[in-house]
Amino acid sequence: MSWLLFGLLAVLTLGGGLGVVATRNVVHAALFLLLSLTAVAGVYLVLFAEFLALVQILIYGGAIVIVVLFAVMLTRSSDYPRISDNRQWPLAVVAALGVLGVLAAAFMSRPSPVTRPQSPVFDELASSLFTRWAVPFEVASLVLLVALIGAIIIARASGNER
Amino acid sequence: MQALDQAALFLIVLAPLAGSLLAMFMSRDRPKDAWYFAILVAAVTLALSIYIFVRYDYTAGGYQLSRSFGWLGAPLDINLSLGVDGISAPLVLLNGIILMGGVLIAQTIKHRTRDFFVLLLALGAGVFGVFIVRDLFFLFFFYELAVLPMYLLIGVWGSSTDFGTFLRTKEYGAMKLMLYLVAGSVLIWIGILALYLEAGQQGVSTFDMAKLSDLARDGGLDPTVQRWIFPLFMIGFGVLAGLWPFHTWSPDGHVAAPTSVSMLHAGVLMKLGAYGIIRVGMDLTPAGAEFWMPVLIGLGTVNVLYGAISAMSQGDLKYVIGYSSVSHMGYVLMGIATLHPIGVAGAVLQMFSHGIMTALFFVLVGAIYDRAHIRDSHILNGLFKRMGVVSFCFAIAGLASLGLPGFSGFIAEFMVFTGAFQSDVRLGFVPMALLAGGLGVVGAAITAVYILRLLARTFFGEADRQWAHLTDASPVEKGVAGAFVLILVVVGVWPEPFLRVINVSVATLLEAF
Amino acid sequence: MELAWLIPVLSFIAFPIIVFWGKRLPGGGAPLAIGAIAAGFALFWVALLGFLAATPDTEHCLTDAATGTLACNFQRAWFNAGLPGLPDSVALSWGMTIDPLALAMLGMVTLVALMVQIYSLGYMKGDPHFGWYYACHALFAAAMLTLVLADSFLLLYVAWELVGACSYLLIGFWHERPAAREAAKKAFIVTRLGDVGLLLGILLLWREVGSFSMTAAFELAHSGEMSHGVATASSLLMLLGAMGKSAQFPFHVWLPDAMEGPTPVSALIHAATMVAAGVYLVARAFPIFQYSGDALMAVAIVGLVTALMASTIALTSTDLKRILAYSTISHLGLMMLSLGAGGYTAALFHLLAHGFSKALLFLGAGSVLHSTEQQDIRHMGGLRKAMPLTALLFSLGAMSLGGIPILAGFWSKDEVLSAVSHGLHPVFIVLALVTALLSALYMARAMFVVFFGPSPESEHHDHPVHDAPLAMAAPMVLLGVLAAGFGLISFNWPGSFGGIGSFLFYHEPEGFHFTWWLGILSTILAVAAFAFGYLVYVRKSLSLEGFRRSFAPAIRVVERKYYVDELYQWVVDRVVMVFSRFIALFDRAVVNDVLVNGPANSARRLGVAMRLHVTGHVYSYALVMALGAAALAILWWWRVA
Amino acid sequence: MVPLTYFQLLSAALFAIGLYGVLARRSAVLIVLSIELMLNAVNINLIAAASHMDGVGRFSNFDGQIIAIFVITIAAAEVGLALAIILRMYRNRATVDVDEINLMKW
Amino acid sequence: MPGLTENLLLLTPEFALTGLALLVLAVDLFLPESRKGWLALISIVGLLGLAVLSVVMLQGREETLYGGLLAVDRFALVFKVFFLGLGVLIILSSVDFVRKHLSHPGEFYGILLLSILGMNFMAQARELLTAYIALELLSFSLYVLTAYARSNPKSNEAGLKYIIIGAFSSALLLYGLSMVYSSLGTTSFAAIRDALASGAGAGPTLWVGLALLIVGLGFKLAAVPFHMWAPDVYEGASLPVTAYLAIGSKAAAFALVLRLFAEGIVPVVDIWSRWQIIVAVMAAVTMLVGNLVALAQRNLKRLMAYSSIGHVGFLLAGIAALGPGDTLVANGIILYLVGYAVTSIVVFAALIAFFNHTGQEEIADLAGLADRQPFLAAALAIGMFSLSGLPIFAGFTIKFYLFTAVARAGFLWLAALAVFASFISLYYYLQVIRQMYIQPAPGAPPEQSHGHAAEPPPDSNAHGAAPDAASAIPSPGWRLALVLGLGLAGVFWLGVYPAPLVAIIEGASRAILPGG
Repeated sequence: MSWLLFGLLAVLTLGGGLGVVATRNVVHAALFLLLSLTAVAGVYLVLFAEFLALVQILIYGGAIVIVVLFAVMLTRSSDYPRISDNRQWPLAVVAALGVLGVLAAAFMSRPSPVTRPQSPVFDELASSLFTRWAVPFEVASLVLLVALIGAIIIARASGNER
Repeated sequence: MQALDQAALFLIVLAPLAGSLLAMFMSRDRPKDAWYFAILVAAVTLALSIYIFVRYDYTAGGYQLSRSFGWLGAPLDINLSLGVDGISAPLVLLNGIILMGGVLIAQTIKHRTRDFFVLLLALGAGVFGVFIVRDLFFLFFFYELAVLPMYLLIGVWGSSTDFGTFLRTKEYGAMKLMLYLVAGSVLIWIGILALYLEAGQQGVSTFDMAKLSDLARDGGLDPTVQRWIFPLFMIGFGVLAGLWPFHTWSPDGHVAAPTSVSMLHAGVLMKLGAYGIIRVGMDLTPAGAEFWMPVLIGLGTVNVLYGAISAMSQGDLKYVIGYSSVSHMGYVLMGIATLHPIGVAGAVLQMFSHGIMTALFFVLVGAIYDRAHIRDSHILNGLFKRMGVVSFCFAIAGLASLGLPGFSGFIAEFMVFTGAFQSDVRLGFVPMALLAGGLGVVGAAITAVYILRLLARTFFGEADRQWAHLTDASPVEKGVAGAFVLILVVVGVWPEPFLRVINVSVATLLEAF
Repeated sequence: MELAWLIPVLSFIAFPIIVFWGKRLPGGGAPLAIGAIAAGFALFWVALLGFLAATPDTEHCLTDAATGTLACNFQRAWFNAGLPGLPDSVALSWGMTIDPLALAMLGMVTLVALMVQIYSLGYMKGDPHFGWYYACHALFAAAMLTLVLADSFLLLYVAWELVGACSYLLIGFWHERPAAREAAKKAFIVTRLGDVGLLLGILLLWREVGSFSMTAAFELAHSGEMSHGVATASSLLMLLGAMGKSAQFPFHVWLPDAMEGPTPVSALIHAATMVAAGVYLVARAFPIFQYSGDALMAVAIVGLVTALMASTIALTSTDLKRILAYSTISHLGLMMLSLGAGGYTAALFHLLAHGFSKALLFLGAGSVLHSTEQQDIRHMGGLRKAMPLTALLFSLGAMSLGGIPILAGFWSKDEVLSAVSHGLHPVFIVLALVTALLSALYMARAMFVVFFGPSPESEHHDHPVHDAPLAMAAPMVLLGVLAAGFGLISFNWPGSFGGIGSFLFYHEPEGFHFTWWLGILSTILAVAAFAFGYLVYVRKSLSLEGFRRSFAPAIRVVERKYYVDELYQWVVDRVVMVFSRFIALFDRAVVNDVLVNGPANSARRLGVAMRLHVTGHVYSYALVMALGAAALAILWWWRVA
Repeated sequence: MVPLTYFQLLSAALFAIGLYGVLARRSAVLIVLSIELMLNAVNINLIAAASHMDGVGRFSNFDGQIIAIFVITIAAAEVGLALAIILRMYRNRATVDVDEINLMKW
Repeated sequence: MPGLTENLLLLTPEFALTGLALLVLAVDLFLPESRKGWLALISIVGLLGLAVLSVVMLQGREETLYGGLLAVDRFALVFKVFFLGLGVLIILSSVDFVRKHLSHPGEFYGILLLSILGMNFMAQARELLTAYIALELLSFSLYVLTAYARSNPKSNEAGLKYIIIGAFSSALLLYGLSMVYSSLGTTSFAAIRDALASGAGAGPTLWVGLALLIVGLGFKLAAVPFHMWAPDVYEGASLPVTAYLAIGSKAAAFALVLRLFAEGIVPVVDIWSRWQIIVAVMAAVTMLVGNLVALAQRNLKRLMAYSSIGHVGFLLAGIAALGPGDTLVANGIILYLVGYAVTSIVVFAALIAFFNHTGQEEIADLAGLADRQPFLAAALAIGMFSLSGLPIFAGFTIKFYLFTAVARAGFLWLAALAVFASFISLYYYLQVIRQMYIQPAPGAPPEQSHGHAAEPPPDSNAHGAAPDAASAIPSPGWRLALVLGLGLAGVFWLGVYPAPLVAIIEGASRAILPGG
């Protein structure tokens, strides 16, 4: 059962990913991304990480893809379809395969632990996040703050430039 | 006295350095003040250098007036250790004299005068530093400090010359000089690091030259390693000493440099290289030195002949003197390479003598160039009629440079030859040394050829109409040139005050061989 | 006797004083120089008497084993090369040796210098650089006297170079004249070439002996402990120096040109004293030369070749001073020949006799030049009437050198010939006799043409030719007396004086020996030569035209001085300067532009090429990062696995 | 049960796909999307590892998930800022083609 | 279970810094346009206060917080003070620039302050995720600051390139992190060390993970081959930001790398000794590429970018030479960072002053600066000499110290190469000096070479007449002058007597290299 599910989700994840990097249409790419991300959420469920699956759907499937679509709309122009791969794509294939090879070899060189997937309960997760990981958590909030301020300043319509 | 003894060495570096820093804060608009200030500083250093030289007790030998200030502790063990011995004392004096002369001659600098003296004094401080420190780090520190101002001194106040077939701009001269010397210091630096490591292997992690020297003398340094390290010093310092084939920075640098910079450049800066070979190469890696000396003596010989032969066909007065410096530094290298007390002492004396002599040359060439705006010996003629004192002094400098007895150069060169002829006592390269000595003598004869040709062509005879406006040397120039001539003669007639100081330390140095 | 050190020192002191304050001194400083040398001459007598009174027991004096003569040594420390007390250090001293050789030279030099300086008062009168002239003279005298007195090879070399420098300064005294400039330069450079040999010889000796002291070297040679090869090598090298100074073939080219200097200078430096220094050097180092043997042979050959060559050129030269110059070269060659033959006393005797005679001749020539302002003998003639005193004295000198009996040159030349006939292969004596004949011939030619021959019609002197003024005449007279009578000291006179051979000898005191057949033969040759000259140049009863025509090519070779100058010029222009220019070009094109600029430019070009990897495309940055990441991961893994 | 290695290989493959996208695409927006794929690959790896931990440390099995939360946060911020810059770029230069975005090079 | 309040006191400076940043952002809202200068003042006073506070509070404390996530030790303190001081200098030198060339000064200073917070945490982090988040805080700030001059296409482009490559590299880094986590179950430096030492959990996943971490950090350091973004970003960013990038972000990244290596990898000698060579080669390539390519640059910022790549090579050589218990190398790295920062701040302050008045940033534009504004020229020349490693300036001492340390650790060849590379660098530094001192100012009569055959030229000393009023540059404002003065004093001080600083640094090194 889990094998079947995993196989299906893997196909969807990778397929979505390939769609993102292969399609000529940006909107399609965004939709492929959505597909892939959703499949990833499914993978999390297979791994019993329900909370993460939820976060994945909410943030990625919701927020990020919407932002992307907004951006695509805002920058939409007739030349989008024309844009596809650049001249170095064969090298890119080599690099990607190379990295994949290294990673796969590293992963496969070690026997997989024979443990069942397990997952913490929500409150354990939460208390860890706010105690042990309190500092990174707060710093991450500052990162968001910076990104927010930055995005506003940079993207805002110009007018008062000196 | 006691207090001055304690502080003399520190002061002699500090005075020009502080002078340089203070001069930075002087007004740009009052160039005369900067000159007076520089004279004051130079006079102080000259007085100190004379004091140090006189104070050096040649009966006791060794390092004297020593002080040490802690700088960085173990495992680097870098200290500002100061001390003079019989080899450095004359060179300190030389620098005091040349610096004073250079500052005086710089009277003619009208453009950014203050900056000029800032740099010139820094240069002087660097040179003093190299001669008096007893620590590899600081030796290297001051060595680079002496090189650094040269770029701007030449680049800003120098002159560009079009030789028809080729152009030598001051930018080129300055850049080449700087890069060349720093390239040499790359090797030195690597050598210092290697030496530090090797000493560290023996449990003596230090940059202190006294300790390293003791270690080397006790056989603590692996001879094989020394053989690898010495060439680094030989070439690295050799670059500054004008070692063939790493000499071309020197004539081109002279051609571009203003008068007082040329004086310091040929007068003392080139001596740093030879001093470095003695002080660092021979003292700290004796086994390496012994192994490589046949090469050095060969290169020194090439220097002598190559420089002299090149000088023969030069038209520009500064090129003539520049190549002649290359040739004369060859005697220094040759003398060092004899590893014989007389030869090495001769080399040290030659450093002093050549320093004064070549500074004198540049004073005179500068005086001519300031007035005629040309240095081409094929075009200048009959200067004797217009510039009697300049020409007279030039003739004397020329005679001194061709090794005429009665001038210091003779004593030095003769000692170098003597050393070369005897150096087989210690080493197995008799034919080499004999040949070197023999060719060295030939080189002196070639010197006669180009110097006399120059005198005949440029100074004697009737002057063209276009030189009718030339005036003789200014009082300052006369004074400086006269003082230099006097030194040349005094040392040439009575070298003992110098030699007794030099001998004692050379003997100590050569104990390691 | 110890006061002899004052002899050069006085003149040394005079030099800077005249240079710096000459203009303010009375007489432009000339009296100071003359006073110094006069005092030197006086002190010479003091030293001579002191020496004659000395015995081997006297302090500082002992009988030198190598030379067999009494020698007195005085030393003052100069400087130490190397730390005193170490085995390979050397202590150098200002030292003087007073022995017969030194004394003989001392007397000749002080006397001739004094004469010439007095003479110059008249000759150089009104010259703008009068003071400088005397300063140089003072310096020269000092250096020459130091050379003569030196007890170490090093000090000798010092003085040797200094006299060369003075010669340079004095030849180039009238530096406005290009010829004088060139001649001065040539003189210095050519002698300097020889000096290379001298210095090397000295150094080689030092290497063997471990000291620059002459005595030590001689003792080593005398004791036979010196390596034979070193002795030969160093004496040959020193011979080079001597050849340069004494203008021996092939270094003779500078001396004729040196006649561009003021004539008194020629008389002093280029006739009597400095050029004799080479002969003096060989004589001084005689123990080593003799020890070597081969070197002595070389000396003889050099002397003979030079003597022959120079005398032929003298015959064809038309410049009065140059005739004298070649004559000097020739006679110096004879002295060398004599030394080579072992005729030590003869050589030195000839040196002295020639010195006086030649100085006289030059002063006479100077007198002629001074009043006629003419050097070419073809434009002279019949001056006997206008300047009788000069004519008389000049003839005296010429006949003395030509070997007319009773005059000094006759005796000394006979001594030389005698030595040659005893010491060397018969070929040498034959050729020496030829030289003697030629010598008489050219002397006769000069004398007869200038003073006794017909006055050239075309020449009309704008100002009357006059005889020498007193300042010039007096020295000439004194020298004339010596030229005439100096030979008399060679005899064993009754009393304690045993002739010069008992005073100035090598190993064994020599009596006066006169080889009758040689004496007669040479007398015949000399007289015949003068008679021939008289017939040709005065009587014009003989004509040389036929001879000239039939030997035209050979004569042209001689007239062109055997093309030695041309050869030198060719070597300098086509070899030395070309080589020098090549080296200079090499320095710029190869050492600088290729080896220095090359790496610098390559580095810059490498930088320019390398910067292209930053393409500006963000994806290529990412690509390189990805490849780098893969590579790093592989390496990282590989190193630890 | 699906072994950990399979999840890891899935993550590696997704990572490689994202990597390819970054290297090969010309649209800046698509490059940003590809980076998101890579970050997702990271998260798969983290969560898979976290779920398969055999209790090395007390919190160990949580940490992967917590890290993944941070990654998602950062990724979101990244997308936002990157798109803002792209937008500004588009306004100024009317292009999002990275081939044309090379005013500065060498 | 440690709570949120655990040792909260020890993080006071960080909280205060956050507060300061928020204060600046808030005050900005209420300040009229003409009073924005106050923001800089508030920031500077705040930073100085924080520096004092940090020293007073944390002096001598050696603590580990949050189960090994954060360290409060001498090392962190030294870097904290360093970053705070750097912030002061950067803000001081930005004020004029911001007023003239940028809008939104409040946000500019606020983000700058937040980035300092990020740097502080980077120096303190003992765990990969904490380090990563801190690094992202810094990175995001820098992305924003780089793209801050939004109407400038170069600035846009730099921001875009920076964030894309930055995100890409952080993906690589995170993947490495995830691999480390998957093999160890934890991401603290200590755990990595233990795993390497014991072999438990160690394996290819860990090796590759660590390698990818290094890639991510290598990007931050701009080490070859992860350096290509740097020139573009340096060129596109505003000058004060470029300065900040060159000095601050580099120093923070090295602080992180130093702690990661010193605490996580170096103690396991047998593994580290095999990896050293890789880092060493990377260092070698970095110094060569940086210095060689710099030879071909014309833009001053780009030149500084390549130059800083070269310096990273030297610093990486130090990293490669790290050894357990050997504080000399660590000292060398930290000293080098300080010396490099002091020197660079002089160079950049001078460039900012120049740019403020001329708007130029090509090397050729500096022509004749020595006549147009001698003080700036002198400061810039001293900075250049110092960067090239010539004595009496900081550059010489720090290079000598670092290279000696590297050689002593057994990497003589690397030290030799570094010496050689810094020799190459001299050429382009001299080119800058040449422009300022030797080339005539624009408008000044060109100097002719003195031909031998030509007419006698005018007196050689008469050239370079006083520049006309148009080309003269007024002296820098008091803020920049203050920065320059402080920087120059530092440059000389470090060049002549660095011993006190070395003593402080020694303490920092001991904190991360136990047993030293």
